[in-house]
Amino acid sequence: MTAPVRRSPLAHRKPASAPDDLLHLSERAFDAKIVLRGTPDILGPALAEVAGVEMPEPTRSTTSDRHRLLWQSPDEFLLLGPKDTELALLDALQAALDGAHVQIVNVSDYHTTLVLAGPKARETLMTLSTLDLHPRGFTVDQVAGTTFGHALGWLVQTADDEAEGGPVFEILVRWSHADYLFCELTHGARAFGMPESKPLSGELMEI
Amino acid sequence: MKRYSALELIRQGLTGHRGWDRVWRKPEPKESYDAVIIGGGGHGLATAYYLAKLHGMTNIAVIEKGWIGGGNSGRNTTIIRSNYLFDESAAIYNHALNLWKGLGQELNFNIMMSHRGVLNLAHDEGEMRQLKRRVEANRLNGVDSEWLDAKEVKNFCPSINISGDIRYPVLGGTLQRSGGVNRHDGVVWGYARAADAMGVDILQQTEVTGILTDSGQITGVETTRGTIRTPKVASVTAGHTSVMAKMLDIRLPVESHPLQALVSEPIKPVLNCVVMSNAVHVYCSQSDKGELVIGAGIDAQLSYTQRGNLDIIEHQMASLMELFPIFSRLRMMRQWGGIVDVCPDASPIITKTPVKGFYVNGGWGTGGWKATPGSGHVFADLIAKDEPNRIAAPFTMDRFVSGALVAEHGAAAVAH
Amino acid sequence: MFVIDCPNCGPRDQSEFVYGGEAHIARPTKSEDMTDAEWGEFVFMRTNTKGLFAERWWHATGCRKFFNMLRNTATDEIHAVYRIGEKPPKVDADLPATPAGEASIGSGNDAVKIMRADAEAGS
Amino acid sequence: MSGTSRVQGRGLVDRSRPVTFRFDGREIRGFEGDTIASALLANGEIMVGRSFKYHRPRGIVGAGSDDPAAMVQVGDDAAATDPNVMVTTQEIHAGLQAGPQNCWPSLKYDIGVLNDVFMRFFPAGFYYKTFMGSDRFRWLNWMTFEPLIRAAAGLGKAPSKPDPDSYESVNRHCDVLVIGAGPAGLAAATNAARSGARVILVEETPHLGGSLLASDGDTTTIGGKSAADWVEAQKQKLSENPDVTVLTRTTAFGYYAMNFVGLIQRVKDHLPEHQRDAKQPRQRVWRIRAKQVVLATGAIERPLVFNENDRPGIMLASAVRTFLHRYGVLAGKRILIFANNDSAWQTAFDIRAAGGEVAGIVDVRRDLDEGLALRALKAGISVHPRTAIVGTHGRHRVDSAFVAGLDDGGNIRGTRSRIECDLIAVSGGWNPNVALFAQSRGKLKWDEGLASFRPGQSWQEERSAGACNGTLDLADAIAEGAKAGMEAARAADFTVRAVKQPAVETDAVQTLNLVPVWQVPSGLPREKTKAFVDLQDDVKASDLQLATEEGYDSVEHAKRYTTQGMGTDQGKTSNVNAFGIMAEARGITVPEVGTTTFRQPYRPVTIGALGGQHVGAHFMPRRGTPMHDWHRAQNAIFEPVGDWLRARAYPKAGESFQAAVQREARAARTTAGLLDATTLGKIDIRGKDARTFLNRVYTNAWSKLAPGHCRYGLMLGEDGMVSDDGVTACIADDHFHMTTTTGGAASVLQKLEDYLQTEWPDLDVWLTTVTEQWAVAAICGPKAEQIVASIVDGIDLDPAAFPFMTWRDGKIGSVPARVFRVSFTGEVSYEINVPATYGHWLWEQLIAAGKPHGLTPYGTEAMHLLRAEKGFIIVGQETDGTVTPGDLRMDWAVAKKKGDFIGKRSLSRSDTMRDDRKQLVGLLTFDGDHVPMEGAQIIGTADEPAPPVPMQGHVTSAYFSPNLGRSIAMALIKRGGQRMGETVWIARNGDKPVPAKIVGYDFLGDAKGEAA
Repeated sequence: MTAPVRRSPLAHRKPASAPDDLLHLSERAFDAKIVLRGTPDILGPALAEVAGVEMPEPTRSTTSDRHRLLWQSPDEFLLLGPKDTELALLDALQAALDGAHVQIVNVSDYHTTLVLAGPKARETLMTLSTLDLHPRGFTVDQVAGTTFGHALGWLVQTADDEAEGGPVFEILVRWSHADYLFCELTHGARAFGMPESKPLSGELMEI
Repeated sequence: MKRYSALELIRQGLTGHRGWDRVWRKPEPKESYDAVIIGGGGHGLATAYYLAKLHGMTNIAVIEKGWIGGGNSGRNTTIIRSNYLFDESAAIYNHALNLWKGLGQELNFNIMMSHRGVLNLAHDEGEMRQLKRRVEANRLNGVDSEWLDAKEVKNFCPSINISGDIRYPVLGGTLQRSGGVNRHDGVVWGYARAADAMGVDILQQTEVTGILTDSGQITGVETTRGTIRTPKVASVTAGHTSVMAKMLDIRLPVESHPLQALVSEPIKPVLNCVVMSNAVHVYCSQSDKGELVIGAGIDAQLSYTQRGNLDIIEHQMASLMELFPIFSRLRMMRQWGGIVDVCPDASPIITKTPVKGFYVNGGWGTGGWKATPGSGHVFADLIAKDEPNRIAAPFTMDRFVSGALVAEHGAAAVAH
Repeated sequence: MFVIDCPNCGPRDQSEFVYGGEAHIARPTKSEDMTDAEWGEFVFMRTNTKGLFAERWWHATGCRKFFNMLRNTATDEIHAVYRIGEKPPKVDADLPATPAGEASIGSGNDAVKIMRADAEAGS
Repeated sequence: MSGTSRVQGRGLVDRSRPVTFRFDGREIRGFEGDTIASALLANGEIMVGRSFKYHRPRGIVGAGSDDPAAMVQVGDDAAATDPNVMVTTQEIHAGLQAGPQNCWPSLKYDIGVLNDVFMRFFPAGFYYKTFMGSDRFRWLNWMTFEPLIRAAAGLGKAPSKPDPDSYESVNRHCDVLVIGAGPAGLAAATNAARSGARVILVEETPHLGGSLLASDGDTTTIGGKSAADWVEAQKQKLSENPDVTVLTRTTAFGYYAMNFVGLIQRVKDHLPEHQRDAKQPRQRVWRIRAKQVVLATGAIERPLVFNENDRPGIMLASAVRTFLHRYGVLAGKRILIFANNDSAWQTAFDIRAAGGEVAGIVDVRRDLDEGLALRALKAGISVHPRTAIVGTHGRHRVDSAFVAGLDDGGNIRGTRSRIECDLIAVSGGWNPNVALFAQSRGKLKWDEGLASFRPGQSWQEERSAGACNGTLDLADAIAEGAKAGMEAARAADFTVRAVKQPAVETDAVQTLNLVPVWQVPSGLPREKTKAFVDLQDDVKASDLQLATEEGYDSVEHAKRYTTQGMGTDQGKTSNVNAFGIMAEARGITVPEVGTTTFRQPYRPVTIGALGGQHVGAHFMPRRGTPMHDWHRAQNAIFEPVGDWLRARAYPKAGESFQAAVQREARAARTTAGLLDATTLGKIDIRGKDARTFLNRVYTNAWSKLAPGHCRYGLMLGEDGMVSDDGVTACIADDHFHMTTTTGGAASVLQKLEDYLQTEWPDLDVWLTTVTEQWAVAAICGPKAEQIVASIVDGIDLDPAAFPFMTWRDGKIGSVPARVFRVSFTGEVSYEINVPATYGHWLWEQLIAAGKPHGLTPYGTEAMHLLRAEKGFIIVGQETDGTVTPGDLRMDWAVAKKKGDFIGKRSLSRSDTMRDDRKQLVGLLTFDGDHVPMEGAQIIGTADEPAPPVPMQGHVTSAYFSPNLGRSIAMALIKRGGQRMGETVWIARNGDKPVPAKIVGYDFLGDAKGEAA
């Protein structure tokens, strides 16, 4: 048996950039991701203790040194942490919430994270997203579960326009939509000089 | 009624076309009728025509709130086929198809019935299985239907893309050669003219505002042009079936949704048949004028606005590009929406009701147009005899009590 | 496309939502005591209202919560959004003016309505 | 000829940049900035095509997107040719090729003109009256004539190869969307933008300025600046504001619900091939969500309807001005004006000022404005009041007009006289361009002064300003635009202070004094009058009158009967005239006639652009599992299953698909088989009421399932029909792991959330989808245990310790794995779940570990075969939405005593209780080599009688079983469960039906003996 190898959904894609730092697109795989179902009053103390994050307001996210906590619904939150910490987080959270009416689910492998950074990030996203992504409409730490063309994902803005290389958006996208979304984003950014990636295709479909 | 013919056209052409009769009269409502049909669409007018022609009921009125043919009759993509799966549906739709065949001549009005063939495409194993099942069921029911593999599909319809590298490749399809398209206005006007000639009053711009009963028996209708006495009221108001039924506090298993369609600019002939695909959500034909007539999907929400959303159209056009990449540079010229009454089993309701003398014909979903003559024919029978005939019987309301649905939406494309 | 004001996520494009059908149809708790007709009423019969209509939506891509909405199905005007379990709020809506449910303005039916010559804008 | 009609010093064309293009096979020269129309006119040409029905010559009538009929085919490339391109909007560029359409053999000599010769026999709707066949000549029906008519109809030709260009759609939100960049629109945009609002300004043409570009810039000042300078200043203001987006060559095509407006931007169509940026789409759809909309779409001049008014050379008066001022082209050498209002007189004055010749002003009105008359006199223009054009002459271009006086009753009096001219500039007044307003579902209002419709009552968050609101006066239009812009900004929650609007000084005619004339009398009988209303579809006034007389008097009936307004221009110039003619024919007023519906799109939109980027490889996501690359590398044959692509079989080199399936299925029972089962839906269920919840959503009982154990469940709809199935594992007392079918994953989760949130909010249960968290490899067969044992740690695989329908947590290397001892084949089977990122690695480990044992990967086809051998159903194959658990003879999966569950009550309705329902059975054909077709119908006789043939059911699944060495099938057959051993026949597309015996459907169990 060979040593375990984790492979991300976009292992076959290289980070892509448009000239002049207009845009960078890359995958950040293997973040620890834990879904927490429960009410904020129950989850709050545990998350503060385990991850050092406060409960976010609706449609916002909060951060600590190592973690980000995304609001997903009034009783659903997604905790992000560094690679390979999911089992430890799971244990710690389960311990902290033992007996409470909560659900704690490891979804680290369900999503991968696409990072879209640069002055053209908004315009690129707007080829796929119906959200109001103008700086007045979408701000740092804001969160939205939405569609990107035919892909589903969670969008969070992690840096604003003033930040170096910013603004930065991260999209959590499910495994099977990741290649589609990566290619759609490069396609949408063609005008800025982004090299276009074509979705994998060509499977034999005929007998 | 002056008969229409090429000779008459020439004769009139020489005298300035001043001798044509009115297609239908513009009568004042009578005080009473033997039956009142609410809804001057194809189904309503066909019902009136067959009531007059086959049952001798000529003292009847068709009441239309706007102009005849202005509802779904004037908004559909006129696809005619009868290749339905279940015996009950095959019977009524094939009955309609047989009536379509000679209808232009019968009505002395060219309805432009074009039996150019209807292709239903299969894009995965589940659909193949389902469509092959349908072909066999059709064949045994005497409905013309055959299975084509992908190459045969291409031979029949050369403009279609059967390449293997599209998202949902065409694996084959069914062909009903006797299926096709016709001219919706022609049908409506043809039935109206023929019914009118037999004495049927067509009351346009007349809205039914109430339905009158006495001890559970229909006695008349209130309209914007006064009260009309009648022992029988038949609602044939596709899109508004529930609204009519509500006047008598009757609830129906019907929901009304927007269904959109569009046409392209006219171009020279490029598509020779009707192509339908469920998996890719496209149906398309080319009109005699040269426009591509394209049906879009149903909007999910209930709505009576005859308006749908643009994203439905956008997805439809992307889908069309899968099957017909050569249509990409053509342009959408006009889009519109209708209201379809959808029943849980995607089959119609042709029924008596708890109110004696009140009959309902509706719930045809997206399948109404192709059934027009058959629907009118059996509904007339029901109204005249107060009993559904063999073809109509499976479509009464009883099935929503017993559970004997005619589930025509077909198998869900689910597999392990 | 509608913009639907999700009670949890705020206004979002309709493409994020799944339509959930007529609201306030409670599932019978004693179905075994019901007649076939009564059960059929629950499973199949709908009011299919033209006019102010209470319906359910599911914010499929967002908070995954069902909620209720009051919409005028004759005009598609959205009047209120409220949570599951709540009663529909009273709204002051331009309800269908005729039995057939034609709104005086905004309906898609025979969309181009002409104002009477003596009418003034805003009236 | 080039340049002969150019007027020095006028127009926006760049005279330093000549452009040569081809029209109808000839080289034509123009300048950058010209449209095909302006370049042709500059070269003295005006005829560009043939009409739809009568193939009559058609020329340039308008100067913009309102032109009714001047369309050409652009490009001769089989892939990139464009039919029905308007010459008035297509800018010229080097390499452009355009040609006439709908004519053969050539534009000038067209055989289709025969229709014209026999016009009198082809009135409106003639085709409804013939081609029906007769009793004697049935073949003389529509099917005989249709091909001829289809070939004659249509305008341009579709490409014959796929489109090489790309398209995209983008989304934008804004506070104020201003549509139209004429004077009102510019004022609206600049004034809205002052507030800080996000503004998008949309202009259909390449330049901002609108009607100001179609007027003499020297005679009008705005705020002390020349009109051109004022436009430039506004443009500057807008470009300096980062919150303003200005889109030119962009048409707002559709106004939808809730201020959603679709725009179509023509990005590259105006550029020569070598200047087209490959990174840009050809066209782009902008999907705009605007808080507020300002409509400043201007007005469209309407022509006059008079005898022989369709000859090339009869043009809108405003178009003549536009060609003159915008393109520096005098459209004719000797121009006659024909009008019923003041505005057309400006055309005469402008022609004179440009040094052109005016053949006279023919005006139907009796009382003319004295000031205007004086100006005409000074300019040396002869004026013919109370006069009408009653006919025209000229073969491919008008060469003279016949005029006659009118009496007080509006009838022709006296004799006709002839006026020579090569262009007639007509004006019947102005129609506010209310298309978008009407699309927004606003209510129109009849304006007596304009004799046209204008916005009455708004429905959406929108306001109209300028000419589209009926405000033709320039100063008023600018003030109205400014006000609309500020109001819109305020309505979008911005503050903006009113400022003084610029003063306007102009010599231009600002009055209208319109006397409506819907059809100019010709003094001829109706049938001899060729007065066209809709030039594209050849609708004459007499057609509308005939329609009315025949009873097609509703405006929609008349439209459909005559095809009035149903062309590509949707009747932009012609509809109001048509309504007027109908009103006269019916003896009622125009508002009583009403209008037809203004439908989206305002102007035709490229189908490819509507599809946007979501076409071809981008059409829909191709969902693959973590093992997908491995399957691809093995040259697997795939099949679409919902959004997923699943490996269907893995044929080896030279092996047929069928042989591969047989090999795979055999291996799964003789050695070991490996299936990628990742796509199954998975839901994590947790909460103290989880068991209650499962009891209510599944048909069977869940109260006693112990942790570590699994159970199969059926899910129904409330109608009692099977809707999904799957295995659910008890992880802990309050914790379950549910699996669903691949296709049902999303709908099951939605349904469960629905019941939980809306029916049973009292239950303490949480649901989270984990479908893609886990990669699943299902290994089965006699060697499965050995193979799994070689790689899994921490699980005792002994069947006693790890029995069927249980699960265990273990490890593979250091990777946590959850192994389910469930089976979809009947063999000993392990479904190994690992976190998805390890899926590919796990698969490789299994392949390597299994190699010595003959482990064979199998696809979905063998999976289907294997489960059929064991008699397991597939929802969607054995079921079709009409099948109950009883029909499947799976009553064992229905707990009758546990209380209510979804669909339970429906199982006891009269129809679901019938004893003659179709039931699932096994079928063994007498000939074991014959595999029935899936979907084949079951009949009761050895020979197929004539239709209708009573059908007893159908074959749901059929395979050749390598393990039984014969064919097996499952079928739904009437009363099947009570008919074991009976013979039925399977119909075969008219071939002799095949006999088969009804047996149980577990071919490895109860039916094994039968199959042997």
